[in-house]
Amino acid sequence: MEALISLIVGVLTACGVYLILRGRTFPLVLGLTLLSYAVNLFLFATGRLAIGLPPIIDPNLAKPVGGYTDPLPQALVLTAIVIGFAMTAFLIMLALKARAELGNDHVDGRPDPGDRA
Amino acid sequence: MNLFFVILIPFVGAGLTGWMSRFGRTPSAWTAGGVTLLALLCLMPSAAVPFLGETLVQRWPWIPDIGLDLALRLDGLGLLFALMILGIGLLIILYARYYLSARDSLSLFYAYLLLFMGSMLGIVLSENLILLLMFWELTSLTSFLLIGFWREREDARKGARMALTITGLGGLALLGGFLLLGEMAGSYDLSTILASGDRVRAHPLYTPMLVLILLGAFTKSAQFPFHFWLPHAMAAPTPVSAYLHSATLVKAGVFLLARLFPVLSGTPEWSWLVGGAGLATLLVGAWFALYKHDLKGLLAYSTISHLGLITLLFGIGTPLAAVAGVFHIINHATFKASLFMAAGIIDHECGTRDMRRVNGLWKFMPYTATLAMVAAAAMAGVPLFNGFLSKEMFFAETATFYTEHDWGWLLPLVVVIAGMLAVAYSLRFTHDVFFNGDPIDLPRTPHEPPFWMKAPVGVLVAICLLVGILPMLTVEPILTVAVASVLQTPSPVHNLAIWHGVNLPFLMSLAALLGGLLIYAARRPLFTLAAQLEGRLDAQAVYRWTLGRVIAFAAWITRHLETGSLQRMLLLFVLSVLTLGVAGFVGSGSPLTGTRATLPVDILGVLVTVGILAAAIGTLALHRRRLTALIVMGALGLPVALIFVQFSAPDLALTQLTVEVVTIVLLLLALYFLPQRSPVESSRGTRIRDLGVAALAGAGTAALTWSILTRPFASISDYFLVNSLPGGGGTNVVNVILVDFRGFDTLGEITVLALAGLGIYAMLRDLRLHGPTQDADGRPWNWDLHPSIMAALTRLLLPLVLLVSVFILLRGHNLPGGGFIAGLIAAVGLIMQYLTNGVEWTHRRLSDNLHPVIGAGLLIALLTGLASLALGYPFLTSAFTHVHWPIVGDFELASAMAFDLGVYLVVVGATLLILIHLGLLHRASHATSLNPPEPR
Amino acid sequence: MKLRLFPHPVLTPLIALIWLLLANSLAPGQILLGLLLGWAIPIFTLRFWPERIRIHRPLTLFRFLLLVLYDILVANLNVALLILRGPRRLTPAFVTVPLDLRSELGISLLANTISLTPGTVSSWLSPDRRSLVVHGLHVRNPDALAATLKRRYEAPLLKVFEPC
Amino acid sequence: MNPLVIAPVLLPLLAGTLLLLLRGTLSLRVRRGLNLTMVAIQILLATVLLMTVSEGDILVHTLGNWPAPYGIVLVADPLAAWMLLITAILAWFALLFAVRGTDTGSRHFHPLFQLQLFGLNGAFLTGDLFNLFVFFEILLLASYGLLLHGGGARRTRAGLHFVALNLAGSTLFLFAAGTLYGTLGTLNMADLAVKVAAAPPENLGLVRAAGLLLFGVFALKAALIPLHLWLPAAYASTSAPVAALFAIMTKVGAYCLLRVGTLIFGEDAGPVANLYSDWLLTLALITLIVGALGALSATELRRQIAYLVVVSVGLLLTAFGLGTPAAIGAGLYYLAHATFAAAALFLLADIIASGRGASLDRLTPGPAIPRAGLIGGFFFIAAVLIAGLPPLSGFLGKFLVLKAALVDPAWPWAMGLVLTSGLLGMIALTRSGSLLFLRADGRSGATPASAGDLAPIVGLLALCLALTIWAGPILGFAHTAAEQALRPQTYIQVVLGPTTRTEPR
Amino acid sequence: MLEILLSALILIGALFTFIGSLGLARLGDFYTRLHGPTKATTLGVGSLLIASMIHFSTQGNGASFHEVLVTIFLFITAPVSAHLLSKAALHLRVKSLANVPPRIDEADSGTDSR
Amino acid sequence: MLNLAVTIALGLVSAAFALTLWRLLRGPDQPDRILALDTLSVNAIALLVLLGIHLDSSLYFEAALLIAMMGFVGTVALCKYLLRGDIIE
Ligand code: NA
Ligand code: NA
Repeated sequence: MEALISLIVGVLTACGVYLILRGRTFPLVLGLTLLSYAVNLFLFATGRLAIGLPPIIDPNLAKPVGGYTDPLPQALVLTAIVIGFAMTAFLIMLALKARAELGNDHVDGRPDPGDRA
Repeated sequence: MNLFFVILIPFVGAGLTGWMSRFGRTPSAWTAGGVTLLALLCLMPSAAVPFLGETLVQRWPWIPDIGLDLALRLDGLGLLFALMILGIGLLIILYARYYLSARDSLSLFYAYLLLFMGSMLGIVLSENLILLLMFWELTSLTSFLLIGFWREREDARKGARMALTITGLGGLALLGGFLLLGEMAGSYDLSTILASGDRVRAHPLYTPMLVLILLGAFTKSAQFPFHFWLPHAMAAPTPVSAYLHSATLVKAGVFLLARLFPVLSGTPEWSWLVGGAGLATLLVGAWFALYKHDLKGLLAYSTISHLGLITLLFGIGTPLAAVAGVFHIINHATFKASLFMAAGIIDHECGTRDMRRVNGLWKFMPYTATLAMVAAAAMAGVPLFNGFLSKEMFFAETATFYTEHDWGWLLPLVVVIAGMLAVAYSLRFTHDVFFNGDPIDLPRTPHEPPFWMKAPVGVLVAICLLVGILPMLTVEPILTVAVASVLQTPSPVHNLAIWHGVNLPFLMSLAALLGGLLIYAARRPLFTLAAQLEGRLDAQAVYRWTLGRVIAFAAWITRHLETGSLQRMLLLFVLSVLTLGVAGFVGSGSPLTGTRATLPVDILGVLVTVGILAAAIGTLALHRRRLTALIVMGALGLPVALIFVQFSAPDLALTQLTVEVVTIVLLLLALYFLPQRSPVESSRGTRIRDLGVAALAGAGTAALTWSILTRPFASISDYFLVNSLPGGGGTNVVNVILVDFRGFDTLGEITVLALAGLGIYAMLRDLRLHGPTQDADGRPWNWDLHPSIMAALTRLLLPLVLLVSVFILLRGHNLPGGGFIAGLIAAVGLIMQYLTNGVEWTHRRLSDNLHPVIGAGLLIALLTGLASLALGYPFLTSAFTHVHWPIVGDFELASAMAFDLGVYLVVVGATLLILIHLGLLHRASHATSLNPPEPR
Repeated sequence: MKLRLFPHPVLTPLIALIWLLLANSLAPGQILLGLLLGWAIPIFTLRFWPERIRIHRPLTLFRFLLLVLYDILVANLNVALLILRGPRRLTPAFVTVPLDLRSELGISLLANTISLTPGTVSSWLSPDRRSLVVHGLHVRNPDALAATLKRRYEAPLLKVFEPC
Repeated sequence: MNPLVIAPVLLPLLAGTLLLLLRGTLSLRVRRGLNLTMVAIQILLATVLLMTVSEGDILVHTLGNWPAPYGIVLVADPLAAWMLLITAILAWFALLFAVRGTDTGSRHFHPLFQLQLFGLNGAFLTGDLFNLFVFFEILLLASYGLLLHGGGARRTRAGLHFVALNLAGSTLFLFAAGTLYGTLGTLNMADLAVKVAAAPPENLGLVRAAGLLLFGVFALKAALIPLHLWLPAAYASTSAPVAALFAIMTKVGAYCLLRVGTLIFGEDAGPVANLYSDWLLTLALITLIVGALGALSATELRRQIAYLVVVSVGLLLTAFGLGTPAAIGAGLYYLAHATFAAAALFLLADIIASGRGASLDRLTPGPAIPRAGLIGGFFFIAAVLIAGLPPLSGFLGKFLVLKAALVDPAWPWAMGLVLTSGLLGMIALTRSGSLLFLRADGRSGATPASAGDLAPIVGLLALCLALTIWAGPILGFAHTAAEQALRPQTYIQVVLGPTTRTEPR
Repeated sequence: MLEILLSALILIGALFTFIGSLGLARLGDFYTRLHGPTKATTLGVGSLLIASMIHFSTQGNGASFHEVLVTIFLFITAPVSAHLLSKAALHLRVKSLANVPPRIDEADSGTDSR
Repeated sequence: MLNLAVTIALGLVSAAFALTLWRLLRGPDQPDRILALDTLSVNAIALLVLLGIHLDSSLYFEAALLIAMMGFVGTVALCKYLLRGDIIE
């Protein structure tokens, strides 16, 4: 499973990086979204993978400390997701503002060269 | 502490003079003069000290840690210079009062002059090397102001900038040199440094240090090849030239040579560098001086030449040469100051300084002419004038040099040639201006200037004469103490007599005089030759070229670096990160794979992998069709949530699912205003490159993940698992971490969310965007604003959604859920109403002012934390208790729940604020908005 | 005023019930909380309900619901078979069903019922809301289908929601 | 538990929240007054905190009463207190300038301003790596809001670039922090320091990689080459008070490089000791020269100043990269100077631009600025400051760094590049100064800058003067802070030491 | 007995889910594909949820009926989704095997107010 | 037996998931993709329920509930976009 998770993180990163290198605001947003998926999964995985051990304490069952998965990365990912959402929202708004003020959706506000393909 | 006052008074006086401007020109002049006199008076109590063979040091601690004190010293050299600076300064102030026209701001001029004077005094009186350097740079800055005083003139601005650039360059080199010197000597105090000459000269870094310091000295003293700034500085008002280029600015460089003479001199490097530069400058200056048609240009090059002479003397390095050097400093100051002033008078009276037009002034201003001719004679080294004495000592030193070195005979030969040139240009100054026929086409008719304008010239010329005739009575005492402080030993025996008999130096002087006469007589062919040579070997051209290249290079490199392309920046970022990460990992020799056992692959694992890869790669492949890409990307959230579920993170799954849909709504709102397709802009090569970089980045993160996941692990989390219930009062450890163990993170996180809301709201104010009236294929939008089947049923769902939201909020502390997820669910429920019923309909039922909700949420969360602070516990300390009520039973009350409520409110408020205001964008952009009809 | 305080007598117990479903518990505390929410949520959400829902014949409604459940079961089997048989044998068609129902909720419920049951999806409602276009997966006789839909679903809904 | 440690964080948050809630209730005047007062109190708090820790004491606030490394801690050491004070003072002057009108250019200026301070102060005080990330996001998001304050095409483009790059930076931060957590199992920086030093050899690769990834994050914030490219446009196109406040933004990155570089990857970090030094020194020196070339080629005053900020970053990080107490002390002294001087110049540039009519701050001949003499005088002083010319604080800072550099083998490089960049900067400023003030033709007809407009500038310049005059004691403090940072044992002991819980729960 | 019931429900549910998606993948035009998921999945997930309900109710931790909620939700929303999708497809004139009534085209090509 | 049933069911639902995914990528029209996305949520609910039974944990119920809710909102928003472009108007 670890290999699959690594693969997932890698592919998400690669797709995200490729998209942020495109010159338009919308792919940029998509790319950053993919990157935040990648990093959230990565951050989550740093607590290692465990199946069926959610960190919900059962007061009736005296499970050992190892009986739960690591809760901290989950809390971190939660925070990261929220922050990522806020940032994405802001970036989207900014993309619209750029569209309004620069007249096109190129990240540098370059005039539209038209669809060459 | 009188030395401090000597320096401080001109600085304070500068302000005072500026302030005096409101009372007119004369009061300004009086103030400036008074200030200078005051400084001179302040110096007087200590003036005797050098004559007793002592050095006065006054110290005021400043930054003792690094040996930088406000330490001043007064020795013979300092006294000599201070007297020259103040004395000639006084004359300049008087002269300038009459020289500057009514249009010029005299008080500003005096203020700059006094600032400069103070800086100059600082140089010569500094005991601390760094302090000296500070004043050194201050002279560069203030001279910039003075040279550029006539700011409306282009040549003045350029001249000032050039002077500042060259002397600034030197100043920076000097900083480097001083730093090294200070390290070598172990102190920045001159007293220590002057005593550690042997140590310094033996130091391995002696040569670089020497070069750096000499760069400073040479640029300031306009030594070849840095001499070219000086003629351009002639654009300054003549009093400035008279001051800066006689006794002060350019003398700072030779002062430095004199100051550090005991430490730096006595090595071949010193001789070659200083002597070589001096000799070249002597010759080059004299050569160009002869051919300048501008009177001040002639004087400027002659100044360069004389500075070269002094430098050469220090380069020769014998004690007697030092005596000659110091002596010539004095002499040059007097005759050159008077010559500049005379030139100023001529300029003032004739309206031009062009010697081809200025002729025969003898008839118009005989007194001025007499004074000028005396000074010119001193410059030429004619006997009975002071210049003769020092020049003869100079010839004597070169002659001595000849006896001690192979090829030494060259030196006397060259200096005699330079001497001839000096005589020739002095002669030209005299003959071409005051005789040589009648003036040609002068703008004004010249006559004698006001008395007080001539008076300073007269004083200086008198000094030239007195020194020239009675050296032992006039200059000898101060020269002796000055030389003593230059050499740090008592002055060598020297004889300042006018007549030493017929010896080699006398013959050299004679040769120079006669040769000069001959050259001047045969000047015509030489002028032609010079005109042909002009433009070659032009250091100024080199400077301009260099500066131009530097600026062009700067522009080139900046243009290529800062292209303003975000893609470039991001590419550089990714590449930098890759470099850093790879360098970090590879440099360590750690294995990629650790020893931890891995989990077996199961069907769900394969499924989510396939799902995520398909969605991610699909998004990439389809990214140009934006809506399609968005839909495909929308499929990412599910498998990711499944991963979270599978690997024991229910809270994350819930969060992921809600955030995902809000993000999609957000992207859809934005997409409406954007093109529906991305054009292909980058070339095939660029795309392949980007794919390569992306693949590398992906490989990097995959390797990182793999490397971590396969390593054994111990973390601080056990503490959370143990303390969550007893200490935090909740069984959902993730939630307890969020609201308690790391509640501060959460406080920050909701602040981020609130900020996003506020920021977006703030940005919307002036935003005008026009949404398309048809879709990407040119089809008009559907008539049905709010399909009624959808509308009717989603209204039914609202209570259900809110109920779920409350449920998730309340259970969060013990089971998956919490304020954030609950807030998002509520927000989604409300957004659904906007989606299906429209803004207008919804706003009639729900306020759109969400700021209070956000503010209240933040405040609740903050107050929860502050409450504990008020009770004497750290911020955000939680408390919980179990309450037992009849019927209801046992339930828990926790402060963390209040905190979570704050989170909930911020999330609802901010999410709605963002989405609604984005949704309203279209309406805001149309003055006459389409009023969607109200569904019945 | 009374209306504001207890805005909906049906909704309150319904919400309380759903709360208990959610909480998966019948503890007294949960019942109380459920009732509390059942009281509070309608106060906030009632503004979003455009019309009072009046149910005139609860028994007919109940029978209708059973019928629909039965139809859903059958429909699923049918559709499953159709899908397994493959696309070639299908004769899809759009069928227009004229509507007697007038209320928005009634029409919506009819449309949903049609979508949930035998091989049909409500595809389009005319702007005047007088006819509903239904897509059938495998339609042999369009008129018969329209008639069946009207008889089987619209009639009971008319009785329950628009008895006049 | 010391409330003094957390007060600089809570006060701006409270103020920001109140300003948000009372937006509609209070008049603009009152809100301005409230904001200014709050910042003034922050200056006071920071001063008191600085006095308290000036002997090298370290104060800790264990948030939620959970001991480190489990809970989040705020740590006030001399370094943090120094940053807090600089920030608060800078903010006050920037705000003083803003309340003269620019604050009405956009909604929510005042809450955003306070929340920006919340983010900055939190970043300086936090002792937890992930919490640092959170504060980064706060201060960035607030700065995005402020950056775009007022609108305009250039500003929007610069903002978009700034946001996009920083989002990429945030992603990187999470990767780095996650790697450290996944390897060492902790997030508290003191605990990380302990665990890094004890890391087994097979984990060194991950630790080093994470450390250098963090370096990348901070380098982006600090505008270290080649990650400096966002800065010129961002600083040059935002409104003056925001640009002035931004003078501290690059310093956040520099601070983090210093903090993490000395605490986690410092002398005691065993095999990863001094992980940052070489990278930092090399890149900082290149940054110096690239910044200077940029300043030389700039065609607008504000862009030139922005590049001079890059130069100052280069010098600052050169000092940090040298890594000796003397060098870091010099750097901390220079940091204060560079912040105030850049802020003064940005404010001044605004006045110049508005005084030149249509020519704005373009470095082309244009009409004369009203009160050119006075403003030119200020410009002259500010230019002397930023170019590092004697006798003011800029020179002292440069001198101190160079002096400290002499013990490093790379000293010829350091000296050569520092001096060259100084020369280029001087040439650049001379060109622009002489263009703007000496080569003016005609009058622009703009209203002259009032005393109130100039007051913040005078204040900032006076601060630099004060830095010059009292360089002795200030440098003494800076050395204390530097030595404290370089000997993190005390920090670690205080943070991780015997539980500091107020009482058992 | 219970286990047989459960297993049957689970298998029926999974089978219908599968068939629904099969229809989505196999059928010839959008409108016919729409029938697959919206019907087969309601029953499929319905069966699974009933199975889950029975399973957790018999685990000894009391009754578990909250799955009903998911079912209710799906039953309300699935037809709405289907209707909207169909409406959108008609609006976009997505290729159809059945003849599209001409009045739909007329109405949908009008301007954007009623 | 239950385990076997669950395993077979997981296989079937996974196959359904894969088929749906194929439709998502294949299209050809936007409604097809949205339909696939909607179906994917339903498949995911099925997977979650099976997983819950498999792991004997009821903690996955909320995730299923949320998928049902959020999937609907997503579908509505996307359809609205196709119909009107402006989804909140
Ligand atoms: Na003449
Ligand atoms: Na809208």
